[in-house]
Amino acid sequence: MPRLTFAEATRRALAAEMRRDPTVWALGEDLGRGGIFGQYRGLAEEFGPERIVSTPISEACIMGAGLGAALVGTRPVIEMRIADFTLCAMDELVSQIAKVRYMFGGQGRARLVVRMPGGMWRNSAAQHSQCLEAWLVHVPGLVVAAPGTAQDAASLLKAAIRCDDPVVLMESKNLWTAEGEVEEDAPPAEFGRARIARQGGEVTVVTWAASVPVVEAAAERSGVSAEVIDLRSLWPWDEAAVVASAARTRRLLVVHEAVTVGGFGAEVVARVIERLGPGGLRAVERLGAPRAPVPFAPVLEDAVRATPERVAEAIRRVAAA
Amino acid sequence: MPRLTFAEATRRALAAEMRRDPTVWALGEDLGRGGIFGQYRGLAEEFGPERIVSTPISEACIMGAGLGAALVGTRPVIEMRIADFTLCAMDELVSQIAKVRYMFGGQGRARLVVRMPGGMWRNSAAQHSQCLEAWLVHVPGLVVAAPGTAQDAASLLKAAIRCDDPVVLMESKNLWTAEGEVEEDAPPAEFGRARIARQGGEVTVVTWAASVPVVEAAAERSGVSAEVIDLRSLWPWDEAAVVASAARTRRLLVVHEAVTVGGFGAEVVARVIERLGPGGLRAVERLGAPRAPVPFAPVLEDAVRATPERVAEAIRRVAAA
Amino acid sequence: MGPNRPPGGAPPPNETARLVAMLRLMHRIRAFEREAVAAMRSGEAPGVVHASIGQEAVAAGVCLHLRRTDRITSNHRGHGHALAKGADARAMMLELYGRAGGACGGKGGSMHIADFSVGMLGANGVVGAGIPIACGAAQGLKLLRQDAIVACFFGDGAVNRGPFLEGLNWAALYRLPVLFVCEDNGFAAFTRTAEATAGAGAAARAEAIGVPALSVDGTDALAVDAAAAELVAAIRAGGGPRLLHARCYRWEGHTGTDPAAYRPAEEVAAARERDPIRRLAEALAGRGVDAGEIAAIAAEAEAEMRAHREAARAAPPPDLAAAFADVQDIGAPAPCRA
Amino acid sequence: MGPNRPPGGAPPPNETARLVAMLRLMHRIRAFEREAVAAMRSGEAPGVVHASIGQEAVAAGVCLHLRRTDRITSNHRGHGHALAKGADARAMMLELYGRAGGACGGKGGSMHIADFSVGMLGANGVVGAGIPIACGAAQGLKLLRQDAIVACFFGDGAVNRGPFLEGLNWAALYRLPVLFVCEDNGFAAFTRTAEATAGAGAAARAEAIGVPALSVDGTDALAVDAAAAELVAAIRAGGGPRLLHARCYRWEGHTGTDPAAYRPAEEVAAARERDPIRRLAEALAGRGVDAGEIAAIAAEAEAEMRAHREAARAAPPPDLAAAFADVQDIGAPAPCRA
Ligand SMILES: Cc1ncc(C[n+]2csc(CCOP(=O)(O)OP(=O)(O)O)c2C)c(N)n1
Ligand SMILES: Cc1ncc(C[n+]2csc(CCOP(=O)(O)OP(=O)(O)O)c2C)c(N)n1
Ligand SMILES: [Mg+2]
Ligand SMILES: [Mg+2]
Repeated sequence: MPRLTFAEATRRALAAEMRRDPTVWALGEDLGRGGIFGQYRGLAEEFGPERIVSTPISEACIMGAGLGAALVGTRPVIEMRIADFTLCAMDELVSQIAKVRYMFGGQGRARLVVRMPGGMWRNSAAQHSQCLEAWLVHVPGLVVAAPGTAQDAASLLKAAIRCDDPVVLMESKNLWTAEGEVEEDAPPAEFGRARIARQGGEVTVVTWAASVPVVEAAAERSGVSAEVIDLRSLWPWDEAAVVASAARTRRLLVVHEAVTVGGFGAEVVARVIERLGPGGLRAVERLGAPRAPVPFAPVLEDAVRATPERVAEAIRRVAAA
Repeated sequence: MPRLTFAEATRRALAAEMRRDPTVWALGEDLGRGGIFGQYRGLAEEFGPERIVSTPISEACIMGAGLGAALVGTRPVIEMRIADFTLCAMDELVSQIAKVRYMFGGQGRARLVVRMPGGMWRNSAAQHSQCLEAWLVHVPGLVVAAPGTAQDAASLLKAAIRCDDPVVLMESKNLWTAEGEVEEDAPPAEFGRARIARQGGEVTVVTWAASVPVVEAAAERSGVSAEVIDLRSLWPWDEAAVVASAARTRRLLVVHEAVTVGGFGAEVVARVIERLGPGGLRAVERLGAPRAPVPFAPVLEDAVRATPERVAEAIRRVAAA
Repeated sequence: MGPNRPPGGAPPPNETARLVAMLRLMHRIRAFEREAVAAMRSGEAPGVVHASIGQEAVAAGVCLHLRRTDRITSNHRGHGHALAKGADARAMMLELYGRAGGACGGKGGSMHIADFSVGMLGANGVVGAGIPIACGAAQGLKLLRQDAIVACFFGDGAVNRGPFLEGLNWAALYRLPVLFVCEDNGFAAFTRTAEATAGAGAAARAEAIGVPALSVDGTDALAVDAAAAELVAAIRAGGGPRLLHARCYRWEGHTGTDPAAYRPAEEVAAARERDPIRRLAEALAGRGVDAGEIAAIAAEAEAEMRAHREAARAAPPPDLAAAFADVQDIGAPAPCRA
Repeated sequence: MGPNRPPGGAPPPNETARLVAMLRLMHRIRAFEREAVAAMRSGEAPGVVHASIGQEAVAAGVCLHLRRTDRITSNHRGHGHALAKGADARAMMLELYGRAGGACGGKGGSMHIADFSVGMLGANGVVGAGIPIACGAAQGLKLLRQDAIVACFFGDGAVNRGPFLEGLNWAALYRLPVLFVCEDNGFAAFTRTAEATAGAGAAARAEAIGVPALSVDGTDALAVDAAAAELVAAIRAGGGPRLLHARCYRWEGHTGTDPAAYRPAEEVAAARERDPIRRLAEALAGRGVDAGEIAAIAAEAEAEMRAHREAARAAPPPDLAAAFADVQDIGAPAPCRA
């Protein structure tokens, strides 16, 4: 299996899907130049400017046009460039795309993918570093996935493109250049199925997206037998896998890059407690960002993120509780 | 004390604040005609069109202009008409208003109020019924309040106007015409202080906004000694009051109108568990909407909302667990 | 006068038949909305209803130039657009009543009427939201090599929202087959167009963004018909998007319960004087159409819509399971407890 | 030629002094950005830097007509705007380095430079976001009866985003004292203006929305100066908003690390030939300013910015507590564990 970066793995997956299905196309700013992370490199040359559409800086229209194109039978891949810019297209995503099938009584479907490169990335500061997956999980109608490995970046993209529901892919900016082994012919991923990234018996650590490698490294160094679960998709999410592991370890830690308050970690904790009963666990903790914007300076950015040290410490704390 | 509707209570509160402070003004669509719920009635006549500004249908500019006006020293009250339309102004709220003070190192402050009439309202269907408070609690920089009584509607609005942080008021459309006793000279409310709406010893029920009267009625009919806590503000929220009550009853139910998955109820549950330890509780449940858009037909709308019957049943279920 | 009709002189017979069809459509729209408003006011139908009474010539004049395979997007005031595109009036009335068999199964209501089977891609509760959707639909059709166009209806209020700029620029850039129709009825809710819209208005804005535009008296059915013919022909010829700015007036309040006290009675009376239906009927009479035929058209439309309303009254509510259906396939919600 | 300067003939002496100040400012902007780009490329400064080298005449030509009490909003390419409005260059450089004493305490970085003490209300990482903010600032100043105006800088890319329409319409409706400045440097990131913008461009759009506009060669300092003078005077006279469309070219890539391979070398060379600084210097020489003085201005600017960079290199990082400060007063975050 070749080792590929996340960018290259998704580039190939998209190309393969576009070859397979002529109704698949992509739209977003600067896609003709390969996209800003190289995840569209060479695609305009292969598929032409009608299927790799470079758009003006018009996020609302990028999102809304994607919906319109889906309603007439194409499968658009909507590129938001940076997840934060989705804030300029929220009505289109939440009140249009997510609701169209339901409010029209099943007449139309938004078969489309929204790619949102999110999270911290080399001191990009407050307006280019947000993690808003918790918002989208809260929105009925959306499927939400968040790959943490290069293989999943490709397999979840394939699954998203073939899915008959609108799928939001939370791609992590910090992972674009990370490498992993990728089986290119792997079948599309199955939404709602987690990956046990590391087996262990003392603590269950649930995580996703850019936090996956951070947690894996932290688990390694923690000295604790931690089971690391990479959720891969957040809606639906693999409740069964998490509940089974937590029932065994009786200790649950959720780690994510997003702000802890109101983050998806709260849902995981609440749900596991509802399923196991409060007596089913001995210790619970969430480790995310403080309720502060992301600052620019490297030392400040480090102060607000879940570094491997902080994660390792939290694993030990939960294991000891 | 006079009995006033929520609309009239907030109308008087806003008028009083505008008399008190000439830098307070309001902007939004159709405000000159009193706003669509009458909550601005007569104010244009008293304060003129420069302080009660009727705007075009330009939500992004309403929100962004509110910020600009705050940065030069006024205190705008930004009216979103219907909370769902905030989706058209999310960048302005989340990436601008919430972050401006932080990312400019404290140089500027967004002293402003965003009024978002939200939730279900007489079969308004999917695009006019959303409850998105969980999103805003997740956003650093914002204070979030959600009045459940006419008195709080007035006192929280006053507090919001005088606050030096940006405050989002989740006003419930369903409550505009509800009445309550209102002491007009009451001091501004204190953010982060809950109200014990009903005392009880068997179950702690946490709720806010339009669910407050629903839960009060349900507690009455449940036959259970339920303690009802009206949070009043969601960020900050009165963790101490909730934890104290739950430590006593050892049973926690959170009821809200928003979708359960990813709702603010998850945060309440997660936090109480973190504070008390899983062993501190015997039973936990969240009651919100299913993860579905809000449908139009009355019978369908009723099928997805937390009716007093459903709440009463949940109270009994948690009490019995 | 559009390219399809010689300027002046007696129209060809099939032309008259076409205009009679237009009159019938306008009557049907008005009769539908009269019933809808009455249903809402009486409390029979839940939610709000936005009537386009007085504006019927715009929907009819545009949609009669569309084919079944063409698409439209609409706004909150969309009954007329839907009917003009061929949507099932009975299913629409059932929808307004929130009943089983409604156009959207009772889940949409007046503001979310759609009938995909005739290319009606949906009304919309968010001002301006249909504009990007129309652009994307046109782009998708082009990609699929389908020879169809998209008409996009919105009000004067929408021209002050961002999506108007983004969508028109988009359509012009990609030369998409979109007819933007700005129905300028003088008000956005309680605010006059002129109080909210700086500059020379929708058509001037469109031209500046590279979308050629025409302005017409939207209460003059023949004028709308002619302008629509011209613009649709240009679009079908591959000329890219066009905008039609149709000045009109809404006779009713913003919603069925708005008394519209913000406008002088004389203004409303004057607008009613320019009734697009009466004027089209007069024009047809002038062209020799029989007065009895004209009267029958009105009566039939009224009878049809009365019958739909009866049917709606009698229809059962939707099955409760519908509340949890059609959200999504993957990760669909579990129904609520009892 | 603007209203303040007679067309042709020797300029008044104070006028020459003013233009010398403009030249100095342009040199300072360029020198600052040369250091900034070098700092970023060498890895000394974190994050990204967007340089406006080649566009200095726009920032300088506009801001020299502003008073300290006037305000500006800016975009991601905002160093020049900030310096021209009088922001502290050293604090800015420290900010780019993410050091204590930076303009925003190290929390903003290049894309979020602000200096409220001189009316610089902030750069912005979101294209077009400064437009509504500028409108509101002007509205607030008007409400406070403060006699000040707001200049709002944005790029050609911003004219395709909704806030451009919403903001210009807003400013025109309320006759707000805003000067919109569209710095059209030929590209939005890797996309040419013409590939993304349909119709006749920013000025035509503004006019259609009711905002009078002027287009100028933005690499001609004297032309920018004259146009800005005229527009600012009209705004101060209560005439409502204006737009200045300044055509220019960015010499560097979109960011400091973009090789900008998407444009032919000859095109870049031709743009460099039209260097606004060299041309202003030549004009001043023609007006009798001493060549030595002109050379000294450049040298001083370079020395100043080198010194700031030295200072930034030497400055300590911000205190970690800053990461948790200035979020909000009510419900402020607790610092992270270790
Ligand atoms: C984004 C958004 N803002 C506000 C509203 C509330 N609203 C519904 S209809 C309407 C007026 C629309 O006016 P116009 O576009 O002229 O259409 P008309 O009602 O006149 O047909 C308003 C403000 C909305 N639905 N969506
Ligand atoms: C809403 C939004 N979309 C996309 C971006 C990414 N982006 C940053 S700068 C830029 C190009 C802006 O072009 P222009 O406005 O012409 O300014 P210039 O960079 O040429 O000075 C883009 C697309 C952004 N910051 N904000
Ligand atoms: Mg209108
Ligand atoms: Mg540019």
